[in-house]
Parts: sequence; structure tokens; C-alpha cells
Amino acid sequence: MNTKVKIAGVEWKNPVTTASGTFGSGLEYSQFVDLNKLGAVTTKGVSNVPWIGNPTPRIAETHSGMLNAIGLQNPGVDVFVKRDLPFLLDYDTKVIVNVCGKTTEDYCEVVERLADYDVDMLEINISCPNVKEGGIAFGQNCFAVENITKELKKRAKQPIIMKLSPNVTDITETAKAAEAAGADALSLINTLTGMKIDIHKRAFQFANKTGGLSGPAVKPIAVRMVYQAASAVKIPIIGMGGIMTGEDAIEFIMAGATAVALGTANFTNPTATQDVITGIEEYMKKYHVEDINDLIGCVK
Amino acid sequence: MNTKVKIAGVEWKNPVTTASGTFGSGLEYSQFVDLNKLGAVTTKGVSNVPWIGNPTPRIAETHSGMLNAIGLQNPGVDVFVKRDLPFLLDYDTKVIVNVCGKTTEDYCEVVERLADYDVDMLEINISCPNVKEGGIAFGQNCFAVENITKELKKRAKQPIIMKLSPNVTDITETAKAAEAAGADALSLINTLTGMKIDIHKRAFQFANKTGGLSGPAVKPIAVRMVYQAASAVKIPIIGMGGIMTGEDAIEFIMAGATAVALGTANFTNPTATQDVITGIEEYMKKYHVEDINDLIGCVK
Amino acid sequence: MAETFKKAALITSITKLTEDIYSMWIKEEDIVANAKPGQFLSLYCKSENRLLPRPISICELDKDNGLLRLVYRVVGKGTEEFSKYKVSDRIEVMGPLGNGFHLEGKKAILIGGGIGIPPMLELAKQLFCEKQIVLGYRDETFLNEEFKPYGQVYLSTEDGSAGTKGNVIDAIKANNIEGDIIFACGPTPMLRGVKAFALENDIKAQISMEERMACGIGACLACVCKSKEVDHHTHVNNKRICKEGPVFYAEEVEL
Amino acid sequence: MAETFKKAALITSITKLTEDIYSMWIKEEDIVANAKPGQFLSLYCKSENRLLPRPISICELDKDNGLLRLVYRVVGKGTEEFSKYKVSDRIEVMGPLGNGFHLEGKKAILIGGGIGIPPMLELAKQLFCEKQIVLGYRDETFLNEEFKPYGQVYLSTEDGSAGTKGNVIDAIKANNIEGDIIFACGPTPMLRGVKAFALENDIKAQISMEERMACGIGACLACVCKSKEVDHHTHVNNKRICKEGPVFYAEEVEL
Ligand SMILES: Cc1cc2nc3c(=O)[nH]c(=O)nc-3n(C[C@H](O)[C@H](O)[C@H](O)COP(=O)(O)OP(=O)(O)OC[C@H]3O[C@@H](n4cnc5c(N)ncnc54)[C@H](O)[C@@H]3O)c2cc1C
Ligand SMILES: Cc1cc2nc3c(=O)[nH]c(=O)nc-3n(C[C@H](O)[C@H](O)[C@H](O)COP(=O)(O)OP(=O)(O)OC[C@H]3O[C@@H](n4cnc5c(N)ncnc54)[C@H](O)[C@@H]3O)c2cc1C
Ligand SMILES: Cc1cc2nc3c(=O)[nH]c(=O)nc-3n(C[C@H](O)[C@H](O)[C@H](O)COP(=O)(O)O)c2cc1C
Ligand SMILES: Cc1cc2nc3c(=O)[nH]c(=O)nc-3n(C[C@H](O)[C@H](O)[C@H](O)COP(=O)(O)O)c2cc1C
Ligand code: FES
Ligand code: FES
Repeated sequence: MNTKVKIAGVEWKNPVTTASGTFGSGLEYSQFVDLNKLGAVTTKGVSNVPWIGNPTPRIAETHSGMLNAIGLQNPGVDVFVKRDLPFLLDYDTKVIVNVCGKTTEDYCEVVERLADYDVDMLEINISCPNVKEGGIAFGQNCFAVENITKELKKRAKQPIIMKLSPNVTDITETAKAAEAAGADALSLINTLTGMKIDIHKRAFQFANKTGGLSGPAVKPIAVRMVYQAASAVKIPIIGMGGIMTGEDAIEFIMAGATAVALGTANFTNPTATQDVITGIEEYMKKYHVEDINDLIGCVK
Repeated sequence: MNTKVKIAGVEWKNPVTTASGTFGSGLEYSQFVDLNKLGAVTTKGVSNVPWIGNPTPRIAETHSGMLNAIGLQNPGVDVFVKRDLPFLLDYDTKVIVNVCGKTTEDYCEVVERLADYDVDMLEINISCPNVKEGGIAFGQNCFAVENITKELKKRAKQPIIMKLSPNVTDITETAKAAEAAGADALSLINTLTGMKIDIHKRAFQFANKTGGLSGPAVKPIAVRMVYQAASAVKIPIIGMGGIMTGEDAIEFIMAGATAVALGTANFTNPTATQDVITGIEEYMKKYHVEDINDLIGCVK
Repeated sequence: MAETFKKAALITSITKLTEDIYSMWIKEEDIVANAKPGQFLSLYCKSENRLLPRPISICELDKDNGLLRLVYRVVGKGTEEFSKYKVSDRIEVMGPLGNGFHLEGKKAILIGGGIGIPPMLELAKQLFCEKQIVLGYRDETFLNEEFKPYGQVYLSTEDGSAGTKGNVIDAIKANNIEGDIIFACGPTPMLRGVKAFALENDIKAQISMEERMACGIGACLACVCKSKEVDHHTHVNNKRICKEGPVFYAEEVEL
Repeated sequence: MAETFKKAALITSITKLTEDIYSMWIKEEDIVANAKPGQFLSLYCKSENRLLPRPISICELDKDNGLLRLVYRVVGKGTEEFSKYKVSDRIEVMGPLGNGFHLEGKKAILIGGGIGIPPMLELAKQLFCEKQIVLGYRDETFLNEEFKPYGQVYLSTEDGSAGTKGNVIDAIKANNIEGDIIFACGPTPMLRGVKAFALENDIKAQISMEERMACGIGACLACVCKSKEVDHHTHVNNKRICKEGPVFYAEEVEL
């Protein structure tokens, strides 16, 4: 049984990674999950300088989902390469660094800084709804997607995965824009912009009013977008949005994802990533699937 | 305690109506709900000729939500005015007829046919993701929204509520387009386009691949869009998307909705509409709110 | 319109019939008083992430005691939840729903396949004519003993472990069963076979159909089946299984 | 890193202390063996539409029997669910989490407010020095009798129904309570009062903080509080309550 997949020339031992921002740089979850078992670890967003993030509360629970407004707090690329990267490099898994910025220059700086490090892939977050500048603004406009992708491709030594926003009318347009500009792969979906009002305090739950919705609640939207994007582009797709089980992962793969990422699931079940890998293998055994690659995009 | 609200000059006894397509024309639910108690009844979509809808299965359950692909099956406007409308007119509630079509002419025809009937308001569904022509195509493009709204305003005798699609990058743009073209009110949100794959059969759950996602799963997205639209336009908004309780309704009202509609909730609890009205009253009592209008858009 | 109720019914017994089939008796006098064989209830889950009610057929009625029996197979999350309920828990139900069987005929063939067997039990009890009862299983049988008081019972199993090896039509043919009316409930392929058999032999057939439902009362148009004639309610060639059905004459509907 | 476990713990007792406060003992030897006062557990809901674990403090440890006590107030859906569990049910928990109290001082003032009282109980048991225990309530008191073996207990109630009328600081002042270390847990306004009192009187204070959490183990950065110094982990002026906390020296954090 083969569970290996190849994304932009990088071979993962299986199609499961972590969704950026939910797994830190792996340290905390390494108590529960053997990181060697994962196809890849995707880190929390890394910016050129430390970011302090948003005021608390930063999360709210919703029906079968959650809103977050972390605001990309991170210690910056210097600390990342000194502290977090060495930790990850001790494991036999691929390392994907998620990159965030406020301006194109910010993104470029991080990508350039990472060029000489042993990082396998870069995931570019142009879809965070929780920061005022940068983030989602890039991800909702095809020209902006094309531009930033081009600039990053000029500088990056590693394959570039563009992480797309689901808060768009037509995901195929941003997907095609990224592909046209040279993106090596796509990640989707980031969170959907949502809002919660505390009716007892008559106030927004979050200081910046909105947060990003994730979890099983959004899965049908994510599967649809992965399917649409996979039908529109040739580059591989990392699918995410509400995956909790191996069966969920298979659904994304059948819709056209080459790999999948788990975010919110880690909070509900700290061993979710490993459990999903087991679930995928069980499905393959049950249905006599020899190669996971045979399932990618098999529903058309 | 006042729960009366006014939408486009029409006074409802309270801010609660039914979401189109989930309540038929009221007959079936009248066993469980006293229609006289509702602010308004909004009917299933009515087209110029009978529509047969989509093949089954037409629904699927999702986490805290559901997908539907009914495809606007309806007996057409002739049967509607002969059979359903007289039934509704026996009740002391406002009647909102939801109108659907494949072309602008189709919509115009229904609106013209209804001009001479005792219908209080028309809700124009330009956002159904489940039909190939018409529907959502109109609702995702500002020019199309403006155009169809103008054409309908020329012909309509009743106030026109434009029902907007949430499957857009920026809800304020379609909201403003509708307002600019003369819409008297807005309804949002219709369903989000979603997909489900049956991994055991390796097939789409629905014949036309996608369905519309509704229910509590989408509530945070709906609240956000109602807030954004309310901040962008002056016309009143009927908010919907996952409302199950009086507290949910209050949340939409605080976000800027003048009234609310319940869809999926009816399936989970056939008396949901009445229960929500009671819930709103309880909230008002608890917090000594004299007039529901004081809560509309009170969180800014 | 017959009366329909939404109630929190008391569970008075719950037992396991097979590995994955459960039998549950609930007490709900209003529903029982109005119910007939072939009708169904909508069962609401307690889990808040499952919004849609589950349609389950009436298996037996005990009108004297206001009791109603449901027999269900665990196939997903909802039925799994129901299987864990305990005596004296309450379950939200709505019913009775649908039209039920029309009691008619002189010599009836009752055909149940798999989880389509339970609704035939109350029918067998209420139908006063000669009855031949054909029950089809994959392997393990259930409920068949309970049919014995009401007629001659024939079994079919796919693995041949009981009765005729094959399906219900094989059992009918093997036993030369004849009649003037068929009542059937089971998976769609079985119903297709029954319809073909009924046509061939010119026997009237009432069949009970299944489809995914949302409202369960005729409002949402989720549960339609193709009908031969333009339906008087929908005004297209669709009938609502929850309302005009679940029982149809075989010739009325496409399968 | 201290060891943390995710387990399905057995519920060995569950009782109601007041209208809305419950006490639950669970058996989980690994967690108990590693736990100390001021740490907390993440409790996972069974309901699938509630995805996030609920942080609940350790109220008591019975190391000999591998038992751990949780006392919680029903404030929402999750705690409501927990209140309905029965003895011999299992509950998924993760822990022990956070840093816990640093046992120090010669004459300690333990301050608990409302649902911040439970974690002070195990602290009172483990802290070997002179202890004065100040418990603040709105009206109905709970757990206060259980503190008696460990020190002098002072109460405050907002309605004056027991102890000093007012808050914990009012009780401290009314009783001229002095000490060289404060341990406190309670609502933020109370902690602010405690911090001010500690500053004024130049007493060291350990306070236990609260924030909404997702991961509970330091990975998601949901639960930060403002810290005076740039934190060594986050490299900004934020500390993670679930990891560097929930217990901080009052001067380390902004309230
Ligand atoms: C009129 C009618 C009578 C029925 N009577 C019985 C009965 O007596 N005993 C019995 O065991 N089963 C019966 N069924 C089938 C039963 O409704 C489904 O097995 C059940 O809904 C599955 O729910 P679940 O949550 O376990 O499965 P899931 O797959 O988790 O359910 C997901 C959704 O799909 C729906 N669904 C799944 N399978 C079916 C199905 N076969 N038919 C309709 N909806 C489905 C569920 O209601 C739910 O909305 C009947 C169905 C109909 C339409
Ligand atoms: C370190 C720590 C220790 C705690 N110890 C206790 C204790 O011993 N006893 C006790 O009764 N309570 C304690 N709390 C508060 C407790 O976590 C909340 O009351 C509980 O999570 C509410 O859950 P719910 O589902 O009932 O409420 P809901 O409002 O339905 O919860 C919705 C979401 O908000 C979160 N949430 C709501 N209120 C709080 C809160 N005050 N703090 C953190 N998250 C919250 C929930 O965890 C959940 O994710 C503690 C909190 C923290 C951070
Ligand atoms: C708490 C939290 C923090 C997140 N932080 C990031 C981030 O730093 N960068 C990023 O690209 N996406 C971030 N995301 C989005 C996730 O990576 C993922 O795209 C999304 O949550 C959908 O997947 P899920 O439903 O499995 O969580 C975050 C999500 C959550 C819930
Ligand atoms: C079964 C079903 C049928 C629907 N049919 C229509 C329709 O005919 N016209 C329309 O404008 N919206 C239709 N909708 C959308 C609802 O009116 C509503 O906008 C949406 O479901 C969100 O509200 P909810 O979450 O309360 O269901 C339908 C929704 C469902 C679930
Ligand atoms: S389930 Fe709604 S019409 Fe049948
Ligand atoms: S809850 Fe995730 S860092 Fe504290």
C-alpha cells in the first residue's frame, strides 16, 4: 500500500500535514503525536519581525466550528530559524513554513531569509482575515495574487504554496492567477470571515469585530472549493477545512486534493493527525486501494 | 413592549418570518405553528411556469448544517395564486412571495402576475446555487443585481426585497448595487455553495454536484454579512442563516437586521418560529428593552 | 388532514434484535391513537450537530396501552445515537406521518426486505384476509418469528442460511405463492423486482418508498419520487414520499 | 517538560454543591501522579458540535487512590453537559496543564473568589506554612467548610449573608489579615484588587488567570495575557496562560 504523495517535487510519506497556526512549530503536540509519522509539519505564520497579534479574547466556539482572531502573533523569522526550525529538523518529516506579511516586501524578506535554510516548502498566507493590512487583501484580488506570487517566485529557493482565501466569489480565478504566476501548489481553504456578537454585553466578541471560521461547519464549502480549484488548475492542492477523520481526508482527496491539512481537529483531539493517517490507511485496506494517488480527484 | 417592525412601509407584528423554501406556503406547518403569530410568512420560490426541480437525493446532513439541492421545484405562479395564496390570506400575517426565474423576463412575468394580488412584499431570489440558469448567476455580479432590480422595480406593485448570495467576495457591493437600483429591502443570506462526496460510492451526493449549505454552521458568516451590509446601505435587512433560538435572532438584529427568517430550524423543531418569537420577548423582558427597534444595529 | 403530533415520547423498552438492529417501544398516546400501518415517525436526535429528523416506520401499535414500536438498523450517527438510549429516557418524535397502507384484498402477499420488514408486522396484524408473508434477509434473520401468528411465513436469505437462497422474488417463485394484492417494503432494487413481478402477474401492488427527508411533512420537497401522472399537489411529475407516500401503488411511481 | 496525558477518565462521584456548582471526582492515575495545585485539565465534550475543550482547575488530589476532583459552575453548554454525567461514565481529559502554584512563604494569604475558590483547596492542603484563607462569594457559599482543617477561614459575601459584607479585600481589611505571600484565583476585577493590595502592602502575590483557550498546551496562542517583559517564548509582550500560566506573579502581568 502506497501512501506517498509528491507535491511540487517534494515527496511526503503520506498526505497529512498540520494546518498553519493550530500546531505551533510542533513542539507542544510532539507530546501526543510522533511527528515522524506526519507527511509534513506546517508551521504557524512567520513574519519578518515579531508580531504581537490581537487583543483577547481571540477565539470563540460556534456550532461545529470556531472563530479565531489570533492575528498572526509570532516571534518573527529570526527566532523561528534559531529555535523552532532546529527542533523540526530533528524529525523525519517535511517542513513547510507558513509565511505572512503586511506588504509584498515583508513577504519577500521572510522568503529570502529562509532561502538558505533546510525548509522543504513555503506556504504563503495571503488569506488571513484577522490582520488589518496584508493577509486577506492579497487573497481576494487576482491581480494581487498574481503579483505577489511572481515576486516570491523570483526569490524563493523552495517550492511556493499559495494559501487561498475562501472569501471570494470564484475560487477558480485566484487559483488560476496563482498558477499563472508560477505557484507550485495551492492550499485551501483558509478561514471564512465570521462574526459573533455577545448579546448580553451588546458587544462584538472580538476587538476587530470579525474572526475566521474553521472546523467541520465549513467542510462542505471547503470540499466544493477544492473540487473547483482542482478542476481549474494543474498544480497540486493541499485541502483543508473541517477535516476530523480519515474519511473526511478521503473526501478531500477524491475532490482533487493531493494532500490534506488538519487544523481545528487538533484542539478537539490532540492525536487527530495520526488518527487521520490511520483512518486513510483503513479506508485503503477496506476498498483495496493500492496507491493513494489513485484516489486523487477520482470523483469528477 | 413593542415588537412591531416596519420594512419598506409594511408593518410586521414582530420581526420573525420563515426562510423561503423551508416552510412551503405555510399549510403543512400550520399544524404546529399559529401563522397568525408570525410577523410574515415567506413562501417557497415561485416561477412563471411549474419547475420540476433536481433529481433526488436533494438533501444531505452536515455538521450542524445541511446541504440542499431542491432546485426550486414549484407548481408555478398560476397554481400559487389559486391555491396557496388564498390559504395564506386567511391569516393575520404579512405574505411575502419569493420569486425565482431563469431569465430577467421570467422574474418580470411573475412579478407582473402578482401585481394585482393581495401580496404584501416580494422577495427576489437571485442567489439560488441549485439551478443552472438564473439564480446565483444574477446574485454574484453587481451589474446583474442592479439590472434585474431596476427591471423589477418598474413592474412591481409591492415592495421588492432582493435576496443576496453569500457566495461573493464583498457583500457590500451587491447590497449597494441593489439599493442603488431601488430595492426596498434586502434578505441575506441565501445558502453557501457546498459539496459532499460519498466516499463509499465514489460519487457526488447530488446530481448537480453542489448544494446549498444552511443551518447553525453558517451563522457566523451570516451575522458578519448582515453587519457589513447594514453598515453599507440604508434600506432594511432581513437577516437569516442558522437562526435556531431567540438569542440567535437578537444577534442578527444587533448586527443590523430589522427582521429575521428561520429556515433549517423548522426541520429541527417545527415550532421554531413561534419559539423564537417567545425567545425574543424573553430577552426583551430580561433586559428591559421597551422597543425591539432599539436593538436594531445597536452593536457598531 | 389527519392529526400529527410532535412529542417527547417515553421509551418503555429497548432491545437488541441482531448485531445492528434495535427494537424500541415508546409511549405516546396521541400518536398511537391516530396511527396506522405503513405510516412513519420522524425521530429527532439529541445531538445538536444532527439537525434533521430520522424517518422510522411504525412496526407495531399497542393501541390499548398507547404504545408504539420502532425497529431500526444502526447505519449512521443518528441511529447509533438511538441505539444508546435507555428505558425511561425521552425521545422527541413527530407523527404519525405519511399515508400508510390501504387495507384491501382477499389473498395478500406481504413482502418485506431487510429493514423494510418492520412495517409489515403491524400491517400483518391489521389486515384481515388470507396472508402470505415473504421476508428477505441477507443472512441473519429477525422479527420473522413474530409474523407467524398472522399468516404463512416464507423466508429468503442471500446466503441460503434460511428459507430460499436468493431474494424475495425467488422465494415467491419457489413456493408458488399467489395472491390478488401485494404489500411491499424494502430496498429499491427489491421494489423494482416486486413491481416487475406484479406487472407480469397482473397483481395490484402497494409499495413503500424511501428517500432522504428534511421536514417530513410535505413542506420542503426534499423527498420526492417520480410519478407517472402530474401530481395534483406539486403540479409536476413528482410526489412527496413523506406526504402522498410512503406507500404508493406500484404503477403510480417510477423506480 | 512535565508529562501530560490525554485520557478517558472514569467518573467516580458527582454531586451538586449549589444550584449551579458541581463537584466531580475522576480516576486517572497518570494525571494525578503528575499534578500539582493550580494546574488545570482540559475537559472534552461528548457533543460533537462543541469542539473546544473546557479548562477546569484541579480542586483536590487524592494521590493514593489516583483520584482528582473538579468543581465547576454551569455557565454554558459544555459545563451543562458535564453536570449531566453519571458515576461510571467516562470523560476525556487532558492534563495536568499549566504551571501551578509555586509553594513558598511563611505566612500565606489564600484568596479565592467565586469559581476561583476550588483550586485553593489543594493548595491549602499542600502548602506547609501558616495559612489564612479568604473566600469571597456573591451569596450562597460552597466548599468553605472543607478549608477549615487547613487554616483560619474568612468569608466575604456581596449580600452580607456570611462573613464580611463586600469583597475579599474588604474581608482582609476587616480582619487585619497579614502575610508575606498571597495566592489568589478569581474573576479579573478581584485579581486587580488583589494586585493593588499586594503592591500597597508590599506582599508577593501569585495570581491564577483565565482566558479562552483552544489547544490548552501552548500551540495556538489563543490564551495570552499582556506581560510586562517580552516573553521568552512568544518574543512579544504576551504570555500564554495555558503554558507559562495560569499562575503568574502579579507584577509579571497586566490586568
Ligand atoms: C419512510 C421511511 C421509513 C423508514 N423506516 C425505517 C425503519 O423502520 N427502520 C430503519 O432502520 N430504517 C428506516 N428508514 C431508513 C432510516 O430513515 C435511515 O436508516 C436513517 O435515517 C439513517 O440515519 P442515520 O443518522 O443513522 O444515518 P446517517 O447516514 O448518519 O444520516 C444522515 C442523513 O441521511 C438520512 N438518511 C440516511 N439513510 C437514509 C435512508 N435510507 N432513508 C432516508 N434517509 C436516510 C438521515 O435521515 C439523515 O438525515 C426509513 C426511511 C424512510 C424514508
Ligand atoms: C485555567 C482555567 C481554569 C478554570 N477553572 C475552572 C474551575 O475550576 N471551575 C469552573 O467552573 N470554571 C473554571 N474555569 C472557567 C471554565 O473554563 C468555563 O466556565 C467553561 O469553559 C465554560 O464552558 P461552557 O461550555 O459551559 O460555556 P460556553 O460559554 O458555552 O463556552 C463557550 C466557549 O467559551 C469558553 N469559555 C467560556 N467561559 C470561559 C471562561 N470563563 N474561561 C475560559 N473559557 C471560557 C469555553 O471553554 C468554550 O470554549 C477555568 C478557566 C480557565 C482558563
Ligand atoms: C487558531 C487558528 C490559527 C490559525 N493561524 C493561521 C496562520 O497563522 N496562518 C494560516 O495560513 N492559517 C491559519 N489558520 C487557518 C488554518 O490553517 C486553516 O486554514 C483553517 O483553520 C481551516 O482548517 P480547519 O477547519 O481544519 O481548522 C488558523 C486557524 C486557526 C483555527
Ligand atoms: C430545503 C431548502 C430550500 C430552500 N429553498 C429556497 C427557495 O426556494 N428560495 C430561496 O430564496 N431560498 C431558499 N432556501 C434558502 C433559505 O431561504 C435560507 O436563505 C437559508 O436556508 C439560510 O437560512 P437557514 O440557515 O435558517 O436555513 C432554501 C433552503 C433550504 C434549506
Ligand atoms: S421531507 Fe419535506 S417534503 Fe418530504
Ligand atoms: S490555549 Fe492554545 S496557546 Fe493557550
